[in-house]
Amino acid sequence: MASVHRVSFTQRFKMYWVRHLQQALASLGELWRTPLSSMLSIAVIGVCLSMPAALQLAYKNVQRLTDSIQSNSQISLYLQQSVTEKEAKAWQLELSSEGGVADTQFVHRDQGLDQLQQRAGFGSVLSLLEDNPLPHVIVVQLASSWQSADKAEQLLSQLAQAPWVEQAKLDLEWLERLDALRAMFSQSALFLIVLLVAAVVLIISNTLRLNILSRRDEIEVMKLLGASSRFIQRPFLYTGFWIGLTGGLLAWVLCNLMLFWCEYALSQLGLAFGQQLTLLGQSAQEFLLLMISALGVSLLASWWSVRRNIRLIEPK
Amino acid sequence: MASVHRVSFTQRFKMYWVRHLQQALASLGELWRTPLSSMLSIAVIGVCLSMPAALQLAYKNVQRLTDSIQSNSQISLYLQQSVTEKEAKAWQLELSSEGGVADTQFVHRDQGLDQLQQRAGFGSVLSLLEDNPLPHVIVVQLASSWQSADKAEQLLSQLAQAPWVEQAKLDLEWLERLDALRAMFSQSALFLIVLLVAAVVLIISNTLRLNILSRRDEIEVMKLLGASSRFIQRPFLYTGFWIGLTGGLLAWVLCNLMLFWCEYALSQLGLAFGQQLTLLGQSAQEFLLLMISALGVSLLASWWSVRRNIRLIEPK
Amino acid sequence: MIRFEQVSKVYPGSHRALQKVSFNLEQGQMAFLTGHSGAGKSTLLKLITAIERPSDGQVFIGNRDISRIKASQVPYLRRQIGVIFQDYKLLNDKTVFDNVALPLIIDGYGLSDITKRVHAALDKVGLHDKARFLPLELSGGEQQRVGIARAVVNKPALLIADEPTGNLDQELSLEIMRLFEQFNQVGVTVLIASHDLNLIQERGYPCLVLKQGQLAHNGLLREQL
Amino acid sequence: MIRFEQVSKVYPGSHRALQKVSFNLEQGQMAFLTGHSGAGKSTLLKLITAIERPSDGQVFIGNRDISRIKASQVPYLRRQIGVIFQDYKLLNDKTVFDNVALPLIIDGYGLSDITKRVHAALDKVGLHDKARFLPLELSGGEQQRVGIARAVVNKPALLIADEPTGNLDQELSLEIMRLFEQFNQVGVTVLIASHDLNLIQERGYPCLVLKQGQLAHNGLLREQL
Ligand SMILES: Nc1ncnc2c1ncn2[C@@H]1O[C@H](COP(=O)(O)OP(=O)(O)OP(=O)(O)O)[C@@H](O)[C@H]1O
Ligand SMILES: Nc1ncnc2c1ncn2[C@@H]1O[C@H](COP(=O)(O)OP(=O)(O)OP(=O)(O)O)[C@@H](O)[C@H]1O
Ligand SMILES: [Mg+2]
Ligand SMILES: [Mg+2]
Repeated sequence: MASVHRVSFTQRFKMYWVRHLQQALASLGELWRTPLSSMLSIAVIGVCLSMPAALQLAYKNVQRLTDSIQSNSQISLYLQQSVTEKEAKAWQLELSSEGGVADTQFVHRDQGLDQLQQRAGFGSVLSLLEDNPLPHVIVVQLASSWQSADKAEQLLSQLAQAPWVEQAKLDLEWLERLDALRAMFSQSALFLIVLLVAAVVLIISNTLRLNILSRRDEIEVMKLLGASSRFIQRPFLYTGFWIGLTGGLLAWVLCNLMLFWCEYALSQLGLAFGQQLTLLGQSAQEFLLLMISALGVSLLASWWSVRRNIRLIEPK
Repeated sequence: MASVHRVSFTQRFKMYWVRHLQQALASLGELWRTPLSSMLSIAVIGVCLSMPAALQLAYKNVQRLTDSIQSNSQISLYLQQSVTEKEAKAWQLELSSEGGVADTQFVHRDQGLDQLQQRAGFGSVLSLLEDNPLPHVIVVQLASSWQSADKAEQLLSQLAQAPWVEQAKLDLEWLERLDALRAMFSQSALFLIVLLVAAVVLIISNTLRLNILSRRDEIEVMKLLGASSRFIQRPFLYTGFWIGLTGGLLAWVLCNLMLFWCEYALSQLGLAFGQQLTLLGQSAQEFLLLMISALGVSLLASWWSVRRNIRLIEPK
Repeated sequence: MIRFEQVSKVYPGSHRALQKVSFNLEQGQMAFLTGHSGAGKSTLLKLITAIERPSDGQVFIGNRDISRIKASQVPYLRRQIGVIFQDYKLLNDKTVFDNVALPLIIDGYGLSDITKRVHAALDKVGLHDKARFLPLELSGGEQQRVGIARAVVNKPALLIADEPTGNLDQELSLEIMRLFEQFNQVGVTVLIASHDLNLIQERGYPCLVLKQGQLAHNGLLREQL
Repeated sequence: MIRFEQVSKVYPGSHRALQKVSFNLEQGQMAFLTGHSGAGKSTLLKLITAIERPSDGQVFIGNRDISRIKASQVPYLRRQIGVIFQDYKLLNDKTVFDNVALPLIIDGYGLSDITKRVHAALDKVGLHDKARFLPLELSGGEQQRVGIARAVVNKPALLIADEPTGNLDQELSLEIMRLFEQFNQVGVTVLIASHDLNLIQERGYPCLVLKQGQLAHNGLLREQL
């Protein structure tokens, strides 16, 4: 059976792409025509996507912070009172080459007293002392590979056995607390990210579902006129694409606003603490990752929802 | 002009309420028939409402924490070395009756040394001392009305002038930092709450808009058959009511889950810090407030959206 | 009952759909409205139910000028008129029963009343056994009859029908006409738009003939089309 | 072109809408399909366009058995058939032009081709000046003619019409019939469901008569109803 006139293949191929472009622009126009509803979807998706991005940034910054704290984690060796400065410095040299030791620092007993005096409330008290009661101290900086709680403790007990050492101290609790905090943070962040991505999927697929339902008649007629499912699906997929794209961009903007706000807040806090804190921003790769995942998630969600819902509409 | 048969007024009145009930149940059934979409709206609204509730809880807990810290804010008076225990205790009595002073505590110099020894790293060092270099200390607890930074400072300088006092110390910076933190927290919380409530309004009104659009034909026919706008609006308003109610309940559940999680996290952290922390939960009034605002916001949003969108649908 | 006085209707961006149409239909009368496709029949009927407002002139329904009726009054007007629409306007997700019950529900009838009246109306159009069907499960003619049942279930004082037999075969058309006549006999005013000249000419009812928006004839029809 | 072999159709929860219907319509033939309301006319046409599947028997369109056609093949089948629906099935938010252009867009025609063909089709049904209107701004008969224009714009080899003149007056009906005859003369197979016996009897075309789902007559019609 053949129709009276048919379209040539090249014509059909050309028109395929023309239609693609038309449908892409039309679905953009459609979003534009119902600004409230589309802005809402985009806003919700932007907010939902900005959270994982913000969490990732936060994680990055916390990581850096804990790294810098951990890389500051050190063992203080309080030497015997009898140890002279010379002996101490000689031993310091020896120590430097030992495994797990990144750096060593010699603190003279007088320097130690100065530091102690600067601590709150002791200044005037300690200045009343005639003799310096403090010993020399060697501060051992741990190598980065030795900064886990176990390994640090191992090194500690090893160093404590040295004959020069009166007492060896490691702020181990801090390490443990930090590890606990970090694990908790990354766990809850992961949980939140999974939740939020699920929300994005649900919201996009629901938006498209309602979109499809409100154009039920049109889809029915298109099917009656012989439009293939793919042809009918395309405008909705483009809608999903645009929502994903703009939602991703919005997420990026929001994320940077949050960063900006946090930096301001930190700078205010920093003033009170007399310290200057800066934050790491989003790298180009991370921006790209955000956009790709926004698009990927929204296209997948759209595809799933559109296929499912268009299949349900059958002409009667 | 009169119809051939008309309905009596009492009949009409009775049926008015019967219809009300029917429409309320029907719109609940409607939500049940499209579980995905309604669960989604409810979930989004629940999440959005849970945040302000959680923030309020957090604020309450932070408030309590800062209160307890502030109420612990104290001035330490380091007495002259020459002051004896007896003299000091006499003066302590005098101080107690002074304005701005809530409580005083005498710390013996030996007690002070013990405390100092417990601080990290000084234990063994100070035990080497022959003489206790520390003076007696009187700790002055500030009255709650004197705990602002200005007033505390005023009291400090006043006490510092006393002849027995070698040095007076107030941890003023802490107070300032806490104030800054608290202001920042409440500011951003307010901002977030406004944003989230706006999101709830938008989401509910959009949900109802799409709901109305997908029943456009039905509304048109109802109008043609002489249904009043109020009659047509009612099922949608009930939908808004149910969404608000369930969304509010969900928010409450989520809020308590968060509280539970935070308590667990704090208890874990507390283990590391060797302290036991508890959190304040939601009071019955706060639960009621949450439900009322959830219902209020959703009913207002529904009413606005429904009126606006139903008016736009006119039979042709 | 229905009185048009120099009524014109101009749709935006269109020519005049109705031009200075005047006529009077007494209470309890029955009349036909005919004319070519696009002559303005549906427009005239839409003016009666306030779906459209006249651009000029006045429309009286039962001595009340509805040409500038307030929007809040429109529902009360419509509840007193039974309308059969050219495109049925049934709710596709409600059963035939629920569709026919709609005007009664809107008017606040009791449940037992509703059941009784709906079944009576469905009986009259021969669809008693289809009460539990959805409109899309019915044939075109059956859907049209559901629309007719819905229009008469409320026993309105005024019945308006737009092409009520367009999808019905001759036998059924005659039956429906007889139904309208029965209503007319108990005092209901009936106005029927139709292009089915056979149906109109056989009966002795007056006929309004529209030609391009103008009233070309008002009275008995004897082959003047 | 169309061949039914012992086709039955039972709708779920309903009696048999079609019972063992067999007939054959040669390529290039024109035929009518008639019967009472609910006799199964629309059902028969829905089987041809695979909107419904037969419960039993086989339906051949151009030597191809479509009774168990794959869902992915249905669009290609439908693109080769021009269908006029009983309830028009126009898109109310698209202009008349866009409605008529739809089959061409789906078939991948070029833009200039589309413009040319759509205007030609609208010309044929006398709606050239309504191209920019929305369907709801047209009278019932005009909407029906838009549906006819859309069905023929694609110049399909098979044309199927369900009650194409239900809302048209006699003159317009005759004109549309002449249009169908023109198509038939250039080789298009045409099948028209109608209850308008006047229209059918005047012409010398074969007629399928359905009675409660059964084929009661197949051939020329001479007052046997
Ligand atoms: N909403 C509208 N906007 C613009 N023009 C309209 C509108 N409704 C109808 N028209 C035009 O007004 C004229 C009269 O339309 P109407 O529906 O009254 O005709 P009719 O007599 O009912 O025809 P039919 O028998 O085909 O139903 C037509 O030309 C139509 O195109
Ligand atoms: N989807 C469906 N589900 C159940 N029953 C149906 C369905 N469609 C049609 N029917 C029934 O099948 C019978 C035949 O319907 P069909 O639409 O084929 O009639 P028709 O000959 O086109 O009538 P008309 O002239 O009134 O349009 C009717 O009794 C109808 O109620
Ligand atoms: Mg009309
Ligand atoms: Mg039919």
